[in-house]
Amino acid sequence: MTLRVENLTCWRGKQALFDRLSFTLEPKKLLLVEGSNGCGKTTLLKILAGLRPPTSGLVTWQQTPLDAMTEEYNTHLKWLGHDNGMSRHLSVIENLRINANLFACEAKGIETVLHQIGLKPFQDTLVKHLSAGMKRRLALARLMLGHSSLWILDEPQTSLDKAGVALFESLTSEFLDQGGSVVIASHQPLGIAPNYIQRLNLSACH
Amino acid sequence: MTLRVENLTCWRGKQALFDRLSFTLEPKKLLLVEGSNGCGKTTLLKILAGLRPPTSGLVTWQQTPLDAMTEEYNTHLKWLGHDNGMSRHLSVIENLRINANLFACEAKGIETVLHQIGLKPFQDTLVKHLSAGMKRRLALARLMLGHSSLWILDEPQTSLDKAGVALFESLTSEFLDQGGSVVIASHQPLGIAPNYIQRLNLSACH
Amino acid sequence: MADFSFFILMQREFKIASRSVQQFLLPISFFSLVVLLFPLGLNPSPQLLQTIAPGILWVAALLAILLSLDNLFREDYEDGFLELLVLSPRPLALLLAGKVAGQWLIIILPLLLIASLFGIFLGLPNHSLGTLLISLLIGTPCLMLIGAIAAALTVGLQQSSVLITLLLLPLYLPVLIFGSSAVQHASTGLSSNPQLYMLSSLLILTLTLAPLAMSAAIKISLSQ
Amino acid sequence: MADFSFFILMQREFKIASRSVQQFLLPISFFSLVVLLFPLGLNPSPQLLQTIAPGILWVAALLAILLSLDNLFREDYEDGFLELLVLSPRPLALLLAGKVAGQWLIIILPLLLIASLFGIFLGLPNHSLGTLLISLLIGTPCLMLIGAIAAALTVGLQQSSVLITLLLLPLYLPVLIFGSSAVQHASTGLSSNPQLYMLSSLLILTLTLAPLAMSAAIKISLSQ
Amino acid sequence: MMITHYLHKIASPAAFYLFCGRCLPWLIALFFIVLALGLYGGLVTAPADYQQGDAFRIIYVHVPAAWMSLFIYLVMAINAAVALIWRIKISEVIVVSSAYIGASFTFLALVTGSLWGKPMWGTWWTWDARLTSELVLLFLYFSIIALYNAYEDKRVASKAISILALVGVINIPIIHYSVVWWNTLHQGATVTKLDKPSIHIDMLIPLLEMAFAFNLYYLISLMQRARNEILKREFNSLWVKKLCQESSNE
Ligand code: HEM
Ligand SMILES: Nc1ncnc2c1ncn2[C@@H]1O[C@H](COP(=O)(O)OP(=O)(O)OP(=O)(O)O)[C@@H](O)[C@H]1O
Ligand SMILES: Nc1ncnc2c1ncn2[C@@H]1O[C@H](COP(=O)(O)OP(=O)(O)OP(=O)(O)O)[C@@H](O)[C@H]1O
Ligand SMILES: [Mg+2]
Ligand SMILES: [Mg+2]
Repeated sequence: MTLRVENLTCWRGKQALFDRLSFTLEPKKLLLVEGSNGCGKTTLLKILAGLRPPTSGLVTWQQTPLDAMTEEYNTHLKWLGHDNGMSRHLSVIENLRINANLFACEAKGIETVLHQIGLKPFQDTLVKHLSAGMKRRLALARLMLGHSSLWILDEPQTSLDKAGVALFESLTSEFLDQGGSVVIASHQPLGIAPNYIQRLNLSACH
Repeated sequence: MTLRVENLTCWRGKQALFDRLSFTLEPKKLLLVEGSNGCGKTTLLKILAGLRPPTSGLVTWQQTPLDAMTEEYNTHLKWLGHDNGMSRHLSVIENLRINANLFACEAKGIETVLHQIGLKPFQDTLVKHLSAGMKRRLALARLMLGHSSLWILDEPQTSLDKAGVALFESLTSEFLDQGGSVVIASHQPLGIAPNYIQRLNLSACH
Repeated sequence: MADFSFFILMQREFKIASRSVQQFLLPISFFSLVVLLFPLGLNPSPQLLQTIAPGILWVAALLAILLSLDNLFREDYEDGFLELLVLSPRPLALLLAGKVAGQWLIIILPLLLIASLFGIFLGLPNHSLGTLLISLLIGTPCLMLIGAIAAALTVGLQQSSVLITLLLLPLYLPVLIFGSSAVQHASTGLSSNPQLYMLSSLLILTLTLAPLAMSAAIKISLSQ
Repeated sequence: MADFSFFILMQREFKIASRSVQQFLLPISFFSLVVLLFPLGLNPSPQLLQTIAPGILWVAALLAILLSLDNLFREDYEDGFLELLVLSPRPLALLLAGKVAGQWLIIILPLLLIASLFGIFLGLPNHSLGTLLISLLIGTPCLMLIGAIAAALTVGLQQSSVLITLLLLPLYLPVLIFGSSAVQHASTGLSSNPQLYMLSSLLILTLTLAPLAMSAAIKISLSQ
Repeated sequence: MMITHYLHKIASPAAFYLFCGRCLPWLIALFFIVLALGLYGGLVTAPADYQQGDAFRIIYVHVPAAWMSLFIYLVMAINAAVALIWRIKISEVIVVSSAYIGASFTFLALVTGSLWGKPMWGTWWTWDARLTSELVLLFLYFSIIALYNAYEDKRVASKAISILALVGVINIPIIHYSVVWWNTLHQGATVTKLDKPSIHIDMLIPLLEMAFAFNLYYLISLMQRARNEILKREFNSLWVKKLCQESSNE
């Protein structure tokens, strides 16, 4: 269950975002991607998730290159981008049900997840009627559905209140404990035991 | 230049977000609106900006109720919402020019503002090609154009890197020094001298 | 796992549609708009109206579907749901096919109802009404599927609606020509079977190829 | 301060449009689609075609404008720009009027060109071609302005494109009737002045009232 | 200033609610009396038409319904203006409540008209100006109802439909004068000609009675709908709570 990156290079327009980047992410490790605005964190995360092809270089998961096993890789992966991926016109619980279906998880976990994330009283509210932070909580709920071994999260703490951030951190710690790997791009301090954390500063590549 | 709120009540659906809220915001003061996700911060800010009518209660600016002097009030106000208000299909500098026109500020300030905010090298990039944090920086640039006496900002630090947050804080301090008033809704710690700050905890109203 | 995938997004479309009756009003409202504009804009004699009725009905159906395509993937793109689809372990082609099928089912029933109603009002002879319905039933899935490819290719682009129209103009012509000439033949008493066969073979072709094309197009659109 | 306001958003529309040639293609492409579909869908005789040409051209122009309305305020709503407009010290009605005027200018020139081209193709007599252009020149601003009210009322709602069509179906009727009957009268040799006068008075009415209605509608839509 | 102040006072939701409550029984009684008179006059005493025989009697439903469809729209538009300019809550409520009733009358006019058209013109439907524009009026009512339902917040919704109702007013003269401007199959003004109605007095009186009855019906159902709507909107105000208490005490 190792994510390995070799000589990854990405150009956007006429400028290299990162050049010959290599690292390995073992289970029980969290890769914290840091760097100033616009240095390429989101781009890197998308490449790691297989959403974008890199300009050159290789990403492998358990020794297999990503593009050779997309659907297999997807069973292990949970992704959280800048956007939440929830339909405005569906209710909280409907969104979660569809997500459970989409990622082939058992639907019975949904109730407990809703409870944990603090959206139980809002389970029948349409997503467009949620506040910014409640939407982000809902997106986090996706991570807790079913099993996975790799989380890739882009600024997960956005809009969350203090309780929300604490909840997120405890979830992540638990996931790491159980042998998961996590990639996070973030500007905010992360309350997770330092022995899990492996840092990558993208600004340094320039 | 005083913003006064009297007995403000707001219902969303069948639930009161806040009930008979009253406060006064003097110049050189920053009102930090806090509270858990979904407690009504954004709603309060929209009411203060005159974007929504309250269910009942009164907001006055210099003793005049808001709905009696919208355009006059707008000359004093700068608003930054969850969204940035920048067109995806225009470049950074074009967006700023339009904003300067819209709020009747001199266009010559734009160059310096761009420099200060760190987007000078990207002035001809289309906004859709900016990263999340760069977009937020651009939205902040709006505040620096022209003169105003009241800023209403909804989670301004979203997506900003550390340098961005520091920049924002120094801007705000400077604005306060010059006699401005600020309303901020935020979950993040705010590095501004405590003697400016006046707190409002919305969760407490429930 | 694949067997169930088709129904996930189909069910989702139904859920979203059931939120507002308006979704079901789309074909009715746009179709009525186009069909009503003609008698009013042309001020024609009943006879003239009867002659051009098949064409009007088919063009109106085509435009109604075209209109719905512009929004097919837009919201899903903007709220990040398309990324989730691509990252789901289920086959993307099937998921998307389910979505399009759902949209089609939502549109088709009201469309058929209103088309037959207007058919009667416009003075279409009774025996060609059946042909109208059958040709719409075979032709509209083609229109939806071909349109969905164009929508997938242009998702996230500025001015996607223009691009869609441009892309589709040549692709839609065969369907329109076979469809409306089927109805015309029927109303002049000729057999409309040749046209209906052609439509059916077009349908089979698009049914097999469109889902694959769509999924490739979505992946490309997202990777920029 | 008010004097300059009108041009701010107008200029912005031009800037955005100049980013991609496609913006100018919108009216042409959709208009051509509709106008081409008819001869193909109807399979009519040249004579028949000539009779229905005014109606087809007017309906196509109407639909092309309708199509562009769906996106008139959508992006501005989604990226928060509409909030800025409402909060600007300049008069909202003038700002919005400028935006609509910009859109109209972008659309109208290619539309007039292509309409006269198609008018010739469809066999419209030369003397009625002028009436067609004049009626479009007076009628399309009405359509844009009335449509902009509908777009402003539905901004931010689910299924806004359906709602817009539904709202505009009754509102566009008068313009269409006067516009196409002006061309029809001209091509049968009658005077089309009465219709053109009616259109002009409709234009004056909408020019004075629509900006106010639009700005009220935008404020209402944003306040929910 | 005085006038608007006064308006605000009598148009307060509570006062309006109570006022309607008191009027309703009387109005209902009056409605049944006038309806009975009109029906008797129309179906029994009026002579059969020398051309159309008894088929013409559908006039007693068709014409009042068609008039109502236009009249209700005007009421709506006026209230829409009042609601937008003076922000009077009752007017907002009247606009919404009228839309449903107006749509029903328009539908009735269309159905009775086409029932009448079959024996008269030999067809259920033709695309002439009056028929089409009446159909378009139906769509106008539909669009107002659809827009109202699309908004979550009903106070915002009423403002939105007020704007739409005002914009739609241009259609009313077009429907009314369509028979003048275009030569159509449909009857020109028969009753509403001011100088000398071209209709027999025995036919005319029941027609006017029916028209009055239809107006009463509109008023009654408007009041009932408005009362419901007011209760829904003011559910957390003091007077509604008091009302609930009183009714539960009884
Ligand atoms: C679907 C078919 C029809 C529709 C939509 C329709 C619609 C209308 C409308 C809207 C009016 C009110 C006009 C106004 O007050 O400005 C009206 C009035 C009237 N209609 Fe019809 N009509 C239909 C069929 C017929 C038929 C078949 C007849 C009989 C030949 C008829 C006879 C009349 C008469 C006598 C009036 C009263 C005219 C007046 O004095 O104002 N209608 N109709
Ligand atoms: N458009 C809407 N329609 C109905 N209810 C809404 C709407 N937007 C928000 N709400 C509700 O209003 C409440 C307050 O929302 P608001 O956005 O003001 O919260 P907030 O304090 O800004 O939260 P956050 O910290 O998450 O941004 C929430 O309970 C939400 O469910
Ligand atoms: N769609 C795009 N097309 C072209 N260039 C882009 C696009 N999106 C981003 N870029 C460019 O790529 C660079 C990296 O963007 P990216 O979104 O990866 O930054 P980031 O590190 O996530 O920044 P942030 O902290 O602000 O989210 C930026 O310089 C940006 O200008
Ligand atoms: Mg980023
Ligand atoms: Mg908020």
